Amino acid sequence: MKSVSLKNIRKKFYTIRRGTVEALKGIDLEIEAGKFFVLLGPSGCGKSTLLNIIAGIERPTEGEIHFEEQIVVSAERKVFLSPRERDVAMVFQSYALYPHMSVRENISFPLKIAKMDKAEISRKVEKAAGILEINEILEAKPGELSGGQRQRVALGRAIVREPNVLLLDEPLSNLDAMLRITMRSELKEIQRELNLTTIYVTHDQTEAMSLGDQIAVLREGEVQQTGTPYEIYNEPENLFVARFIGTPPMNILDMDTINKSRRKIERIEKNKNLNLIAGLRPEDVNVVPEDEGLLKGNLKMIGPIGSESLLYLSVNGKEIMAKIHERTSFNEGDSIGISFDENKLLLFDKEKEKRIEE
Amino acid sequence: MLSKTDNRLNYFKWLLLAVSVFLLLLVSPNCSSSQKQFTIWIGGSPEEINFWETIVKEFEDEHHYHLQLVRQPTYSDQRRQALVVSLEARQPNPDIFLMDVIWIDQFVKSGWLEPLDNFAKKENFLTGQFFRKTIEQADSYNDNLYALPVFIDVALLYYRSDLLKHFGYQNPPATWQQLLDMSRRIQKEERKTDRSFNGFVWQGAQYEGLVCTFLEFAASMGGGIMQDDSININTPANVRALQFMQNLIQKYGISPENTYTEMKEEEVRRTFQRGNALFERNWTYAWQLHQSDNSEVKGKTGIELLPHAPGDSSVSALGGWHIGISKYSDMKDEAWQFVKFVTSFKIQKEMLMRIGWNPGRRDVYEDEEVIQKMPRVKLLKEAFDHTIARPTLPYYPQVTEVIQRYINNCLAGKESPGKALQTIAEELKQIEKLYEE
Amino acid sequence: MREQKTITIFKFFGAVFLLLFCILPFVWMIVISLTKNPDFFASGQSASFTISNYTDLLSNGSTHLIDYLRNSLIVSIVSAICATLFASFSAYAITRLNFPGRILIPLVLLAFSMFPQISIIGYLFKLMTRLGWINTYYALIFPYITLGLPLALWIMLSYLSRLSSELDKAALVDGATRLQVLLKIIFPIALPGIFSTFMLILIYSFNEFLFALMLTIDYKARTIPVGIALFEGLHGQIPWGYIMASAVIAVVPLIILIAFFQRYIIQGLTEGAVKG
Amino acid sequence: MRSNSRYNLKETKAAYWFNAPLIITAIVFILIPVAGTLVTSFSRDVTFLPSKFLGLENYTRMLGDIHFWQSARFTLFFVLVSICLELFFGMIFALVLNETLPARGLFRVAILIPWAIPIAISGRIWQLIYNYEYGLFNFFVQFFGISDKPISWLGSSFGAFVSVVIADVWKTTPFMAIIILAGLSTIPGDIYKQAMIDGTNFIQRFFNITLPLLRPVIVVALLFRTVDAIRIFDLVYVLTGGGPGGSTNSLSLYAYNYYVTGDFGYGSAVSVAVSIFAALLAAAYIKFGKFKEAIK
Repeated sequence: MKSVSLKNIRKKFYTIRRGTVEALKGIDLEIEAGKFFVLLGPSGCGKSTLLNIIAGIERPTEGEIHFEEQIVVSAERKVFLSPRERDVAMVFQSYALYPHMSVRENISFPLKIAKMDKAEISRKVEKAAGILEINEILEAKPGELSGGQRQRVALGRAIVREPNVLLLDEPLSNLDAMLRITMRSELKEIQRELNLTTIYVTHDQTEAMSLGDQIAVLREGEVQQTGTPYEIYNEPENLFVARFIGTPPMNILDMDTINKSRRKIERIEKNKNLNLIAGLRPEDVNVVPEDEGLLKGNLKMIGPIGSESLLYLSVNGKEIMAKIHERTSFNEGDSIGISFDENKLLLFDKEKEKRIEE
Repeated sequence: MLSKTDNRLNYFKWLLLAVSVFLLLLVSPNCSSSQKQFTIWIGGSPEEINFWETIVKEFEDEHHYHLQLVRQPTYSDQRRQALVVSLEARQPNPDIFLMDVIWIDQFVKSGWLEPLDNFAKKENFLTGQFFRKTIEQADSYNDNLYALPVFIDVALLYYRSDLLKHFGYQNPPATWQQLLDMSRRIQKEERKTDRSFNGFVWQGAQYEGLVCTFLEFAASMGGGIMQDDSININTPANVRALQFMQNLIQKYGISPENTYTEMKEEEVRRTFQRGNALFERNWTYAWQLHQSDNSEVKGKTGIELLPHAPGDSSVSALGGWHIGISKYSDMKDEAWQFVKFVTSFKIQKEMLMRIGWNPGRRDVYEDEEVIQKMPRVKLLKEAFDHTIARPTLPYYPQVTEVIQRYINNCLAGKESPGKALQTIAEELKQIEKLYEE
Repeated sequence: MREQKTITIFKFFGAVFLLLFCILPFVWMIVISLTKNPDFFASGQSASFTISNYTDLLSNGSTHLIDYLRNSLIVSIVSAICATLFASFSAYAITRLNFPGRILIPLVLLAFSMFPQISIIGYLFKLMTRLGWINTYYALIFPYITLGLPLALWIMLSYLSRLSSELDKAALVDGATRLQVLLKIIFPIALPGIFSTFMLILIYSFNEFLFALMLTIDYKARTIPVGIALFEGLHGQIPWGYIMASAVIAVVPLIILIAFFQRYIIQGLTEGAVKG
Repeated sequence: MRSNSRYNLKETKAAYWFNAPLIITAIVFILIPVAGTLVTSFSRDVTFLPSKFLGLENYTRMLGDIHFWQSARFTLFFVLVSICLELFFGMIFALVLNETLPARGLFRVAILIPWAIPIAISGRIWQLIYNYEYGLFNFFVQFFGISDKPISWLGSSFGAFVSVVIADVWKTTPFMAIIILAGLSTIPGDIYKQAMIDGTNFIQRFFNITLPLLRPVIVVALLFRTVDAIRIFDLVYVLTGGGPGGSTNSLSLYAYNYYVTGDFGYGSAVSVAVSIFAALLAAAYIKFGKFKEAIK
């Protein structure tokens, strides 16, 4: 299992309409061996392109990639290893199973190409099938399988080769919600069991939080932040990450809506002379009777989502969301008060949108 | 692409167009076929067609009918197929058409030709003027007259008089052996300067012309195809003749390789006319063209009867075109006027003088002016006494197809003359059995 | 790296070979049609390019080239229109209505299309003679329609089966008759399909030779392929200049059609074959 | 007819109104002529003789006629050779067209030209190209010094066969290329990427992925081409007229020759043989090519 390091990866596309588009603007990432690394970002942020570059299907315009110390691709030094030489495996969103081959032939195909002897191949295929519990459907054709089964076969074909790096491009997005959750845990389990260096691309932040040992948030070809799920959630580096992570998204409050509790803000504003903007997670908002709250507002709508419920509040024209566990004693239309613990407040510089520490 | 409304608008335009075109068509064929058309089909080399255009113009001035000339392909096989299709379909056009001598029998027996007797009797038209043998052999059946010879044709030996003189020969070869010796010697010399020079060019491609050349070689060596109106082709004389033809190409090489692939009348004439040949076997029409200005052999060409084997006499296949009136013609009287016009003395003489076609009428050959202006007429008259007709059978197309195929195969060196003639004999016997009543 | 190079080399040589393979005879035809002596290769004379071949052909009425071209265009356009209409009507019925023999019709038609023309022309010639249609446009239009029907039906079937049937259910609910539904809703949407079917049948009818050879006699109905196959030049030594010039005249309308509508044609071909 | 319960009368009536034009023309102009030809083939139908019922005599004559077998042999060889070549070149052209090329429109028009030009006309062009004295091929032959003497292309029976095949391949390779191109476009791009990941090179990708997935399209295209190639007539009529010694006489041309020399009976018999020949080859195809699976 090899670590992967990306140095200043840039990728320029020439499109007729928009001229040269820079899909990746200098990516630097370190992925430790055996770790489950997630590339998270909205669609069109270049995460799939980056994955293809790591896999060797596409070439970077600039920059280098190393597996451990071996240079895998370097635009400057004209080095380019084919996917076969990099010994990477990949699972596509569309699973990309060979429709004319049975499941067994699909899984054993890469081994056959690598000219492994027959006994070795069938042994490995049986082992992979065992891990993914797809022994009974080995002789079936992809056309006859369900979504989940096809996904497992694609995974089987990837892990059977014990590759240096396992690459997954939104493999679960075609499954229905229930199946997605079970597959998530299975995927995590298999990754840990085989200690595979895995790079997983997704736009679903809950998936990223639950699967990733490390997460890198991307936006328009730039890394916004890399860190553990905890760091990403609790210490977002900028407004984009803060808003992108967490459902429902963090409330953003400008200074006049929260003038009451200015002590902390005053201190920071004074010694850094920046104008600030504040972010508050819906679960940190407590709804209290009108007169006790720091802010006044009214409760517009209540949306129960299972064990919790979402409260849509409006505070002098601005909409704020709160997430509470137990049922609320207020009902729609009441005027309420809002109070929150001051150090749960996250402060950001308005222009550069960077988070500010004490 | 198209917005909703013009899409629909565009669509109705389409529908309207389709309906109108369809209606237009319903009308057009009817109106054009209502007024009768007076048409004649003419084929042959482009020069021939141009000459026919002048004759038709003359006829129109004299009789002020509007006669439309329709151009047919050069080669007779395709002309024949077009005629069979139109007559089988009982088409009113063509009203008049030219027929090769070998078609007449099938056309008569298929009931496609209008008997000319009642026209002839009505205007006591004398057939005495024409060569009696041709009228009897080709144009009449159960003593009814169905066609008249417009021009008859024989094959002659064209030779390069300058080259023969240059190499010390006083007169052209009388026997095939002499022709062979002269050709081999002169061809070797000439090839030093002109690589594509050939000794003797003649029609060997797989088409009707090949049957004529084979008949000439065979008859001039004592052979032939018909023996008292049944086919007898596998004779020793014929084998000798075919062997000689094959040797000209494969053994002695004095005839080019494309003799059996591309050599038809026009290709043979052009090769000789370009100065690439010593001897040429071709019909009489070639003489006129060899004398034209852009011909390399102008003034250097002589003509003579075809050579023959010692002890036998020179023979030429009887060619030529006969004119007949279609049974389904809608303008038979006008058609008869044109037939009379074309076979009149004046036109036949003009035809001979202008493009060198030999009339079917004997009196033109005895005309003073003709003899004085064209001394070769004497030779032609003599040639017409040495002609041999191809078999007159209604199923001649099947017969000729077999003969052409195997003779050509043999010329290409794929079969021995003996075996080729034996296969032809067997197949012709089968065909005879099929089509005899 | 090595593999990428081999692919680009294959792509380059393949493209050049493709162009040469398709264009060379076509260009050679145009070259010969413009030269006074077509044997300039062998006889070494200068090619002396001139357009006299064309002027002679067009001025000399007895070649009837323009009549042949007119006949070809009329016959193929009309039979293309009719074949497309007939096929669209029955494709609509097959994809939208439920009736006995619904699957039978396309399959039987496919089987009919397997019959070689020669087995049809024999008796068809006698039939046309009895009808008195020989040497008229009918003799060609109706056979060309039937020749085109199988392909037309297959293309229209694949087009119409892709249009969801809710469309015309809604229209029926609004009170339209089936014919109105067909003309007002289905046809406008399936117009690209209709157009590519029309183009294909037009080209196939323009190419047909055997029926034209046997069912037409002279310039009144004969089509251009037969005209050129039997054409032996005007005058002069070697007829190839004229024959190639007449070929160019015949081919020009086709080239224009392809240049403008190649997208439809290719679409039609793929629909027809991939679905077929 | 099954019980009317499944089909309501109104809809069936409407359906047959819509289908009427197609059915009528198909019956009148295909079924009746084919049936007529079949009936004529059992009688002596000659222009210069009264017609007479012959029963199977035409067919026994045909089976004994060596020219018939020569035409059949030529037609079969022609079909097999030209189809293999068309498939080979069609595949190459399809792969080339599939790669994104500059001026894509130009290539698509170029490839349509041979298919659109009527074969009777392109036959004349090829006739000139094969001409013994001043043809293009003989010019190349002498120019590149392949042989000092011009090759008589249309003269020898083998030369004529090769000439006909080349002309036909030139005409129909575009059709095959377009069909295969359509087949290629149905293969999703991800599968090729996956194959790259699995370590295949260009050739392995072609044989393991492209070819197997193209099989159904190729089977259908070959079936259509086979049926089309069997009825070859115009190319042979124009280019070689049956060739030296009838060596390139196709079955259709052989039957046509009897039609136009006035023997409709025998001509019809040969035409019936051509149809049976086509049906047999098509049936063999369907069984061999696992056609049903291809249709699914």
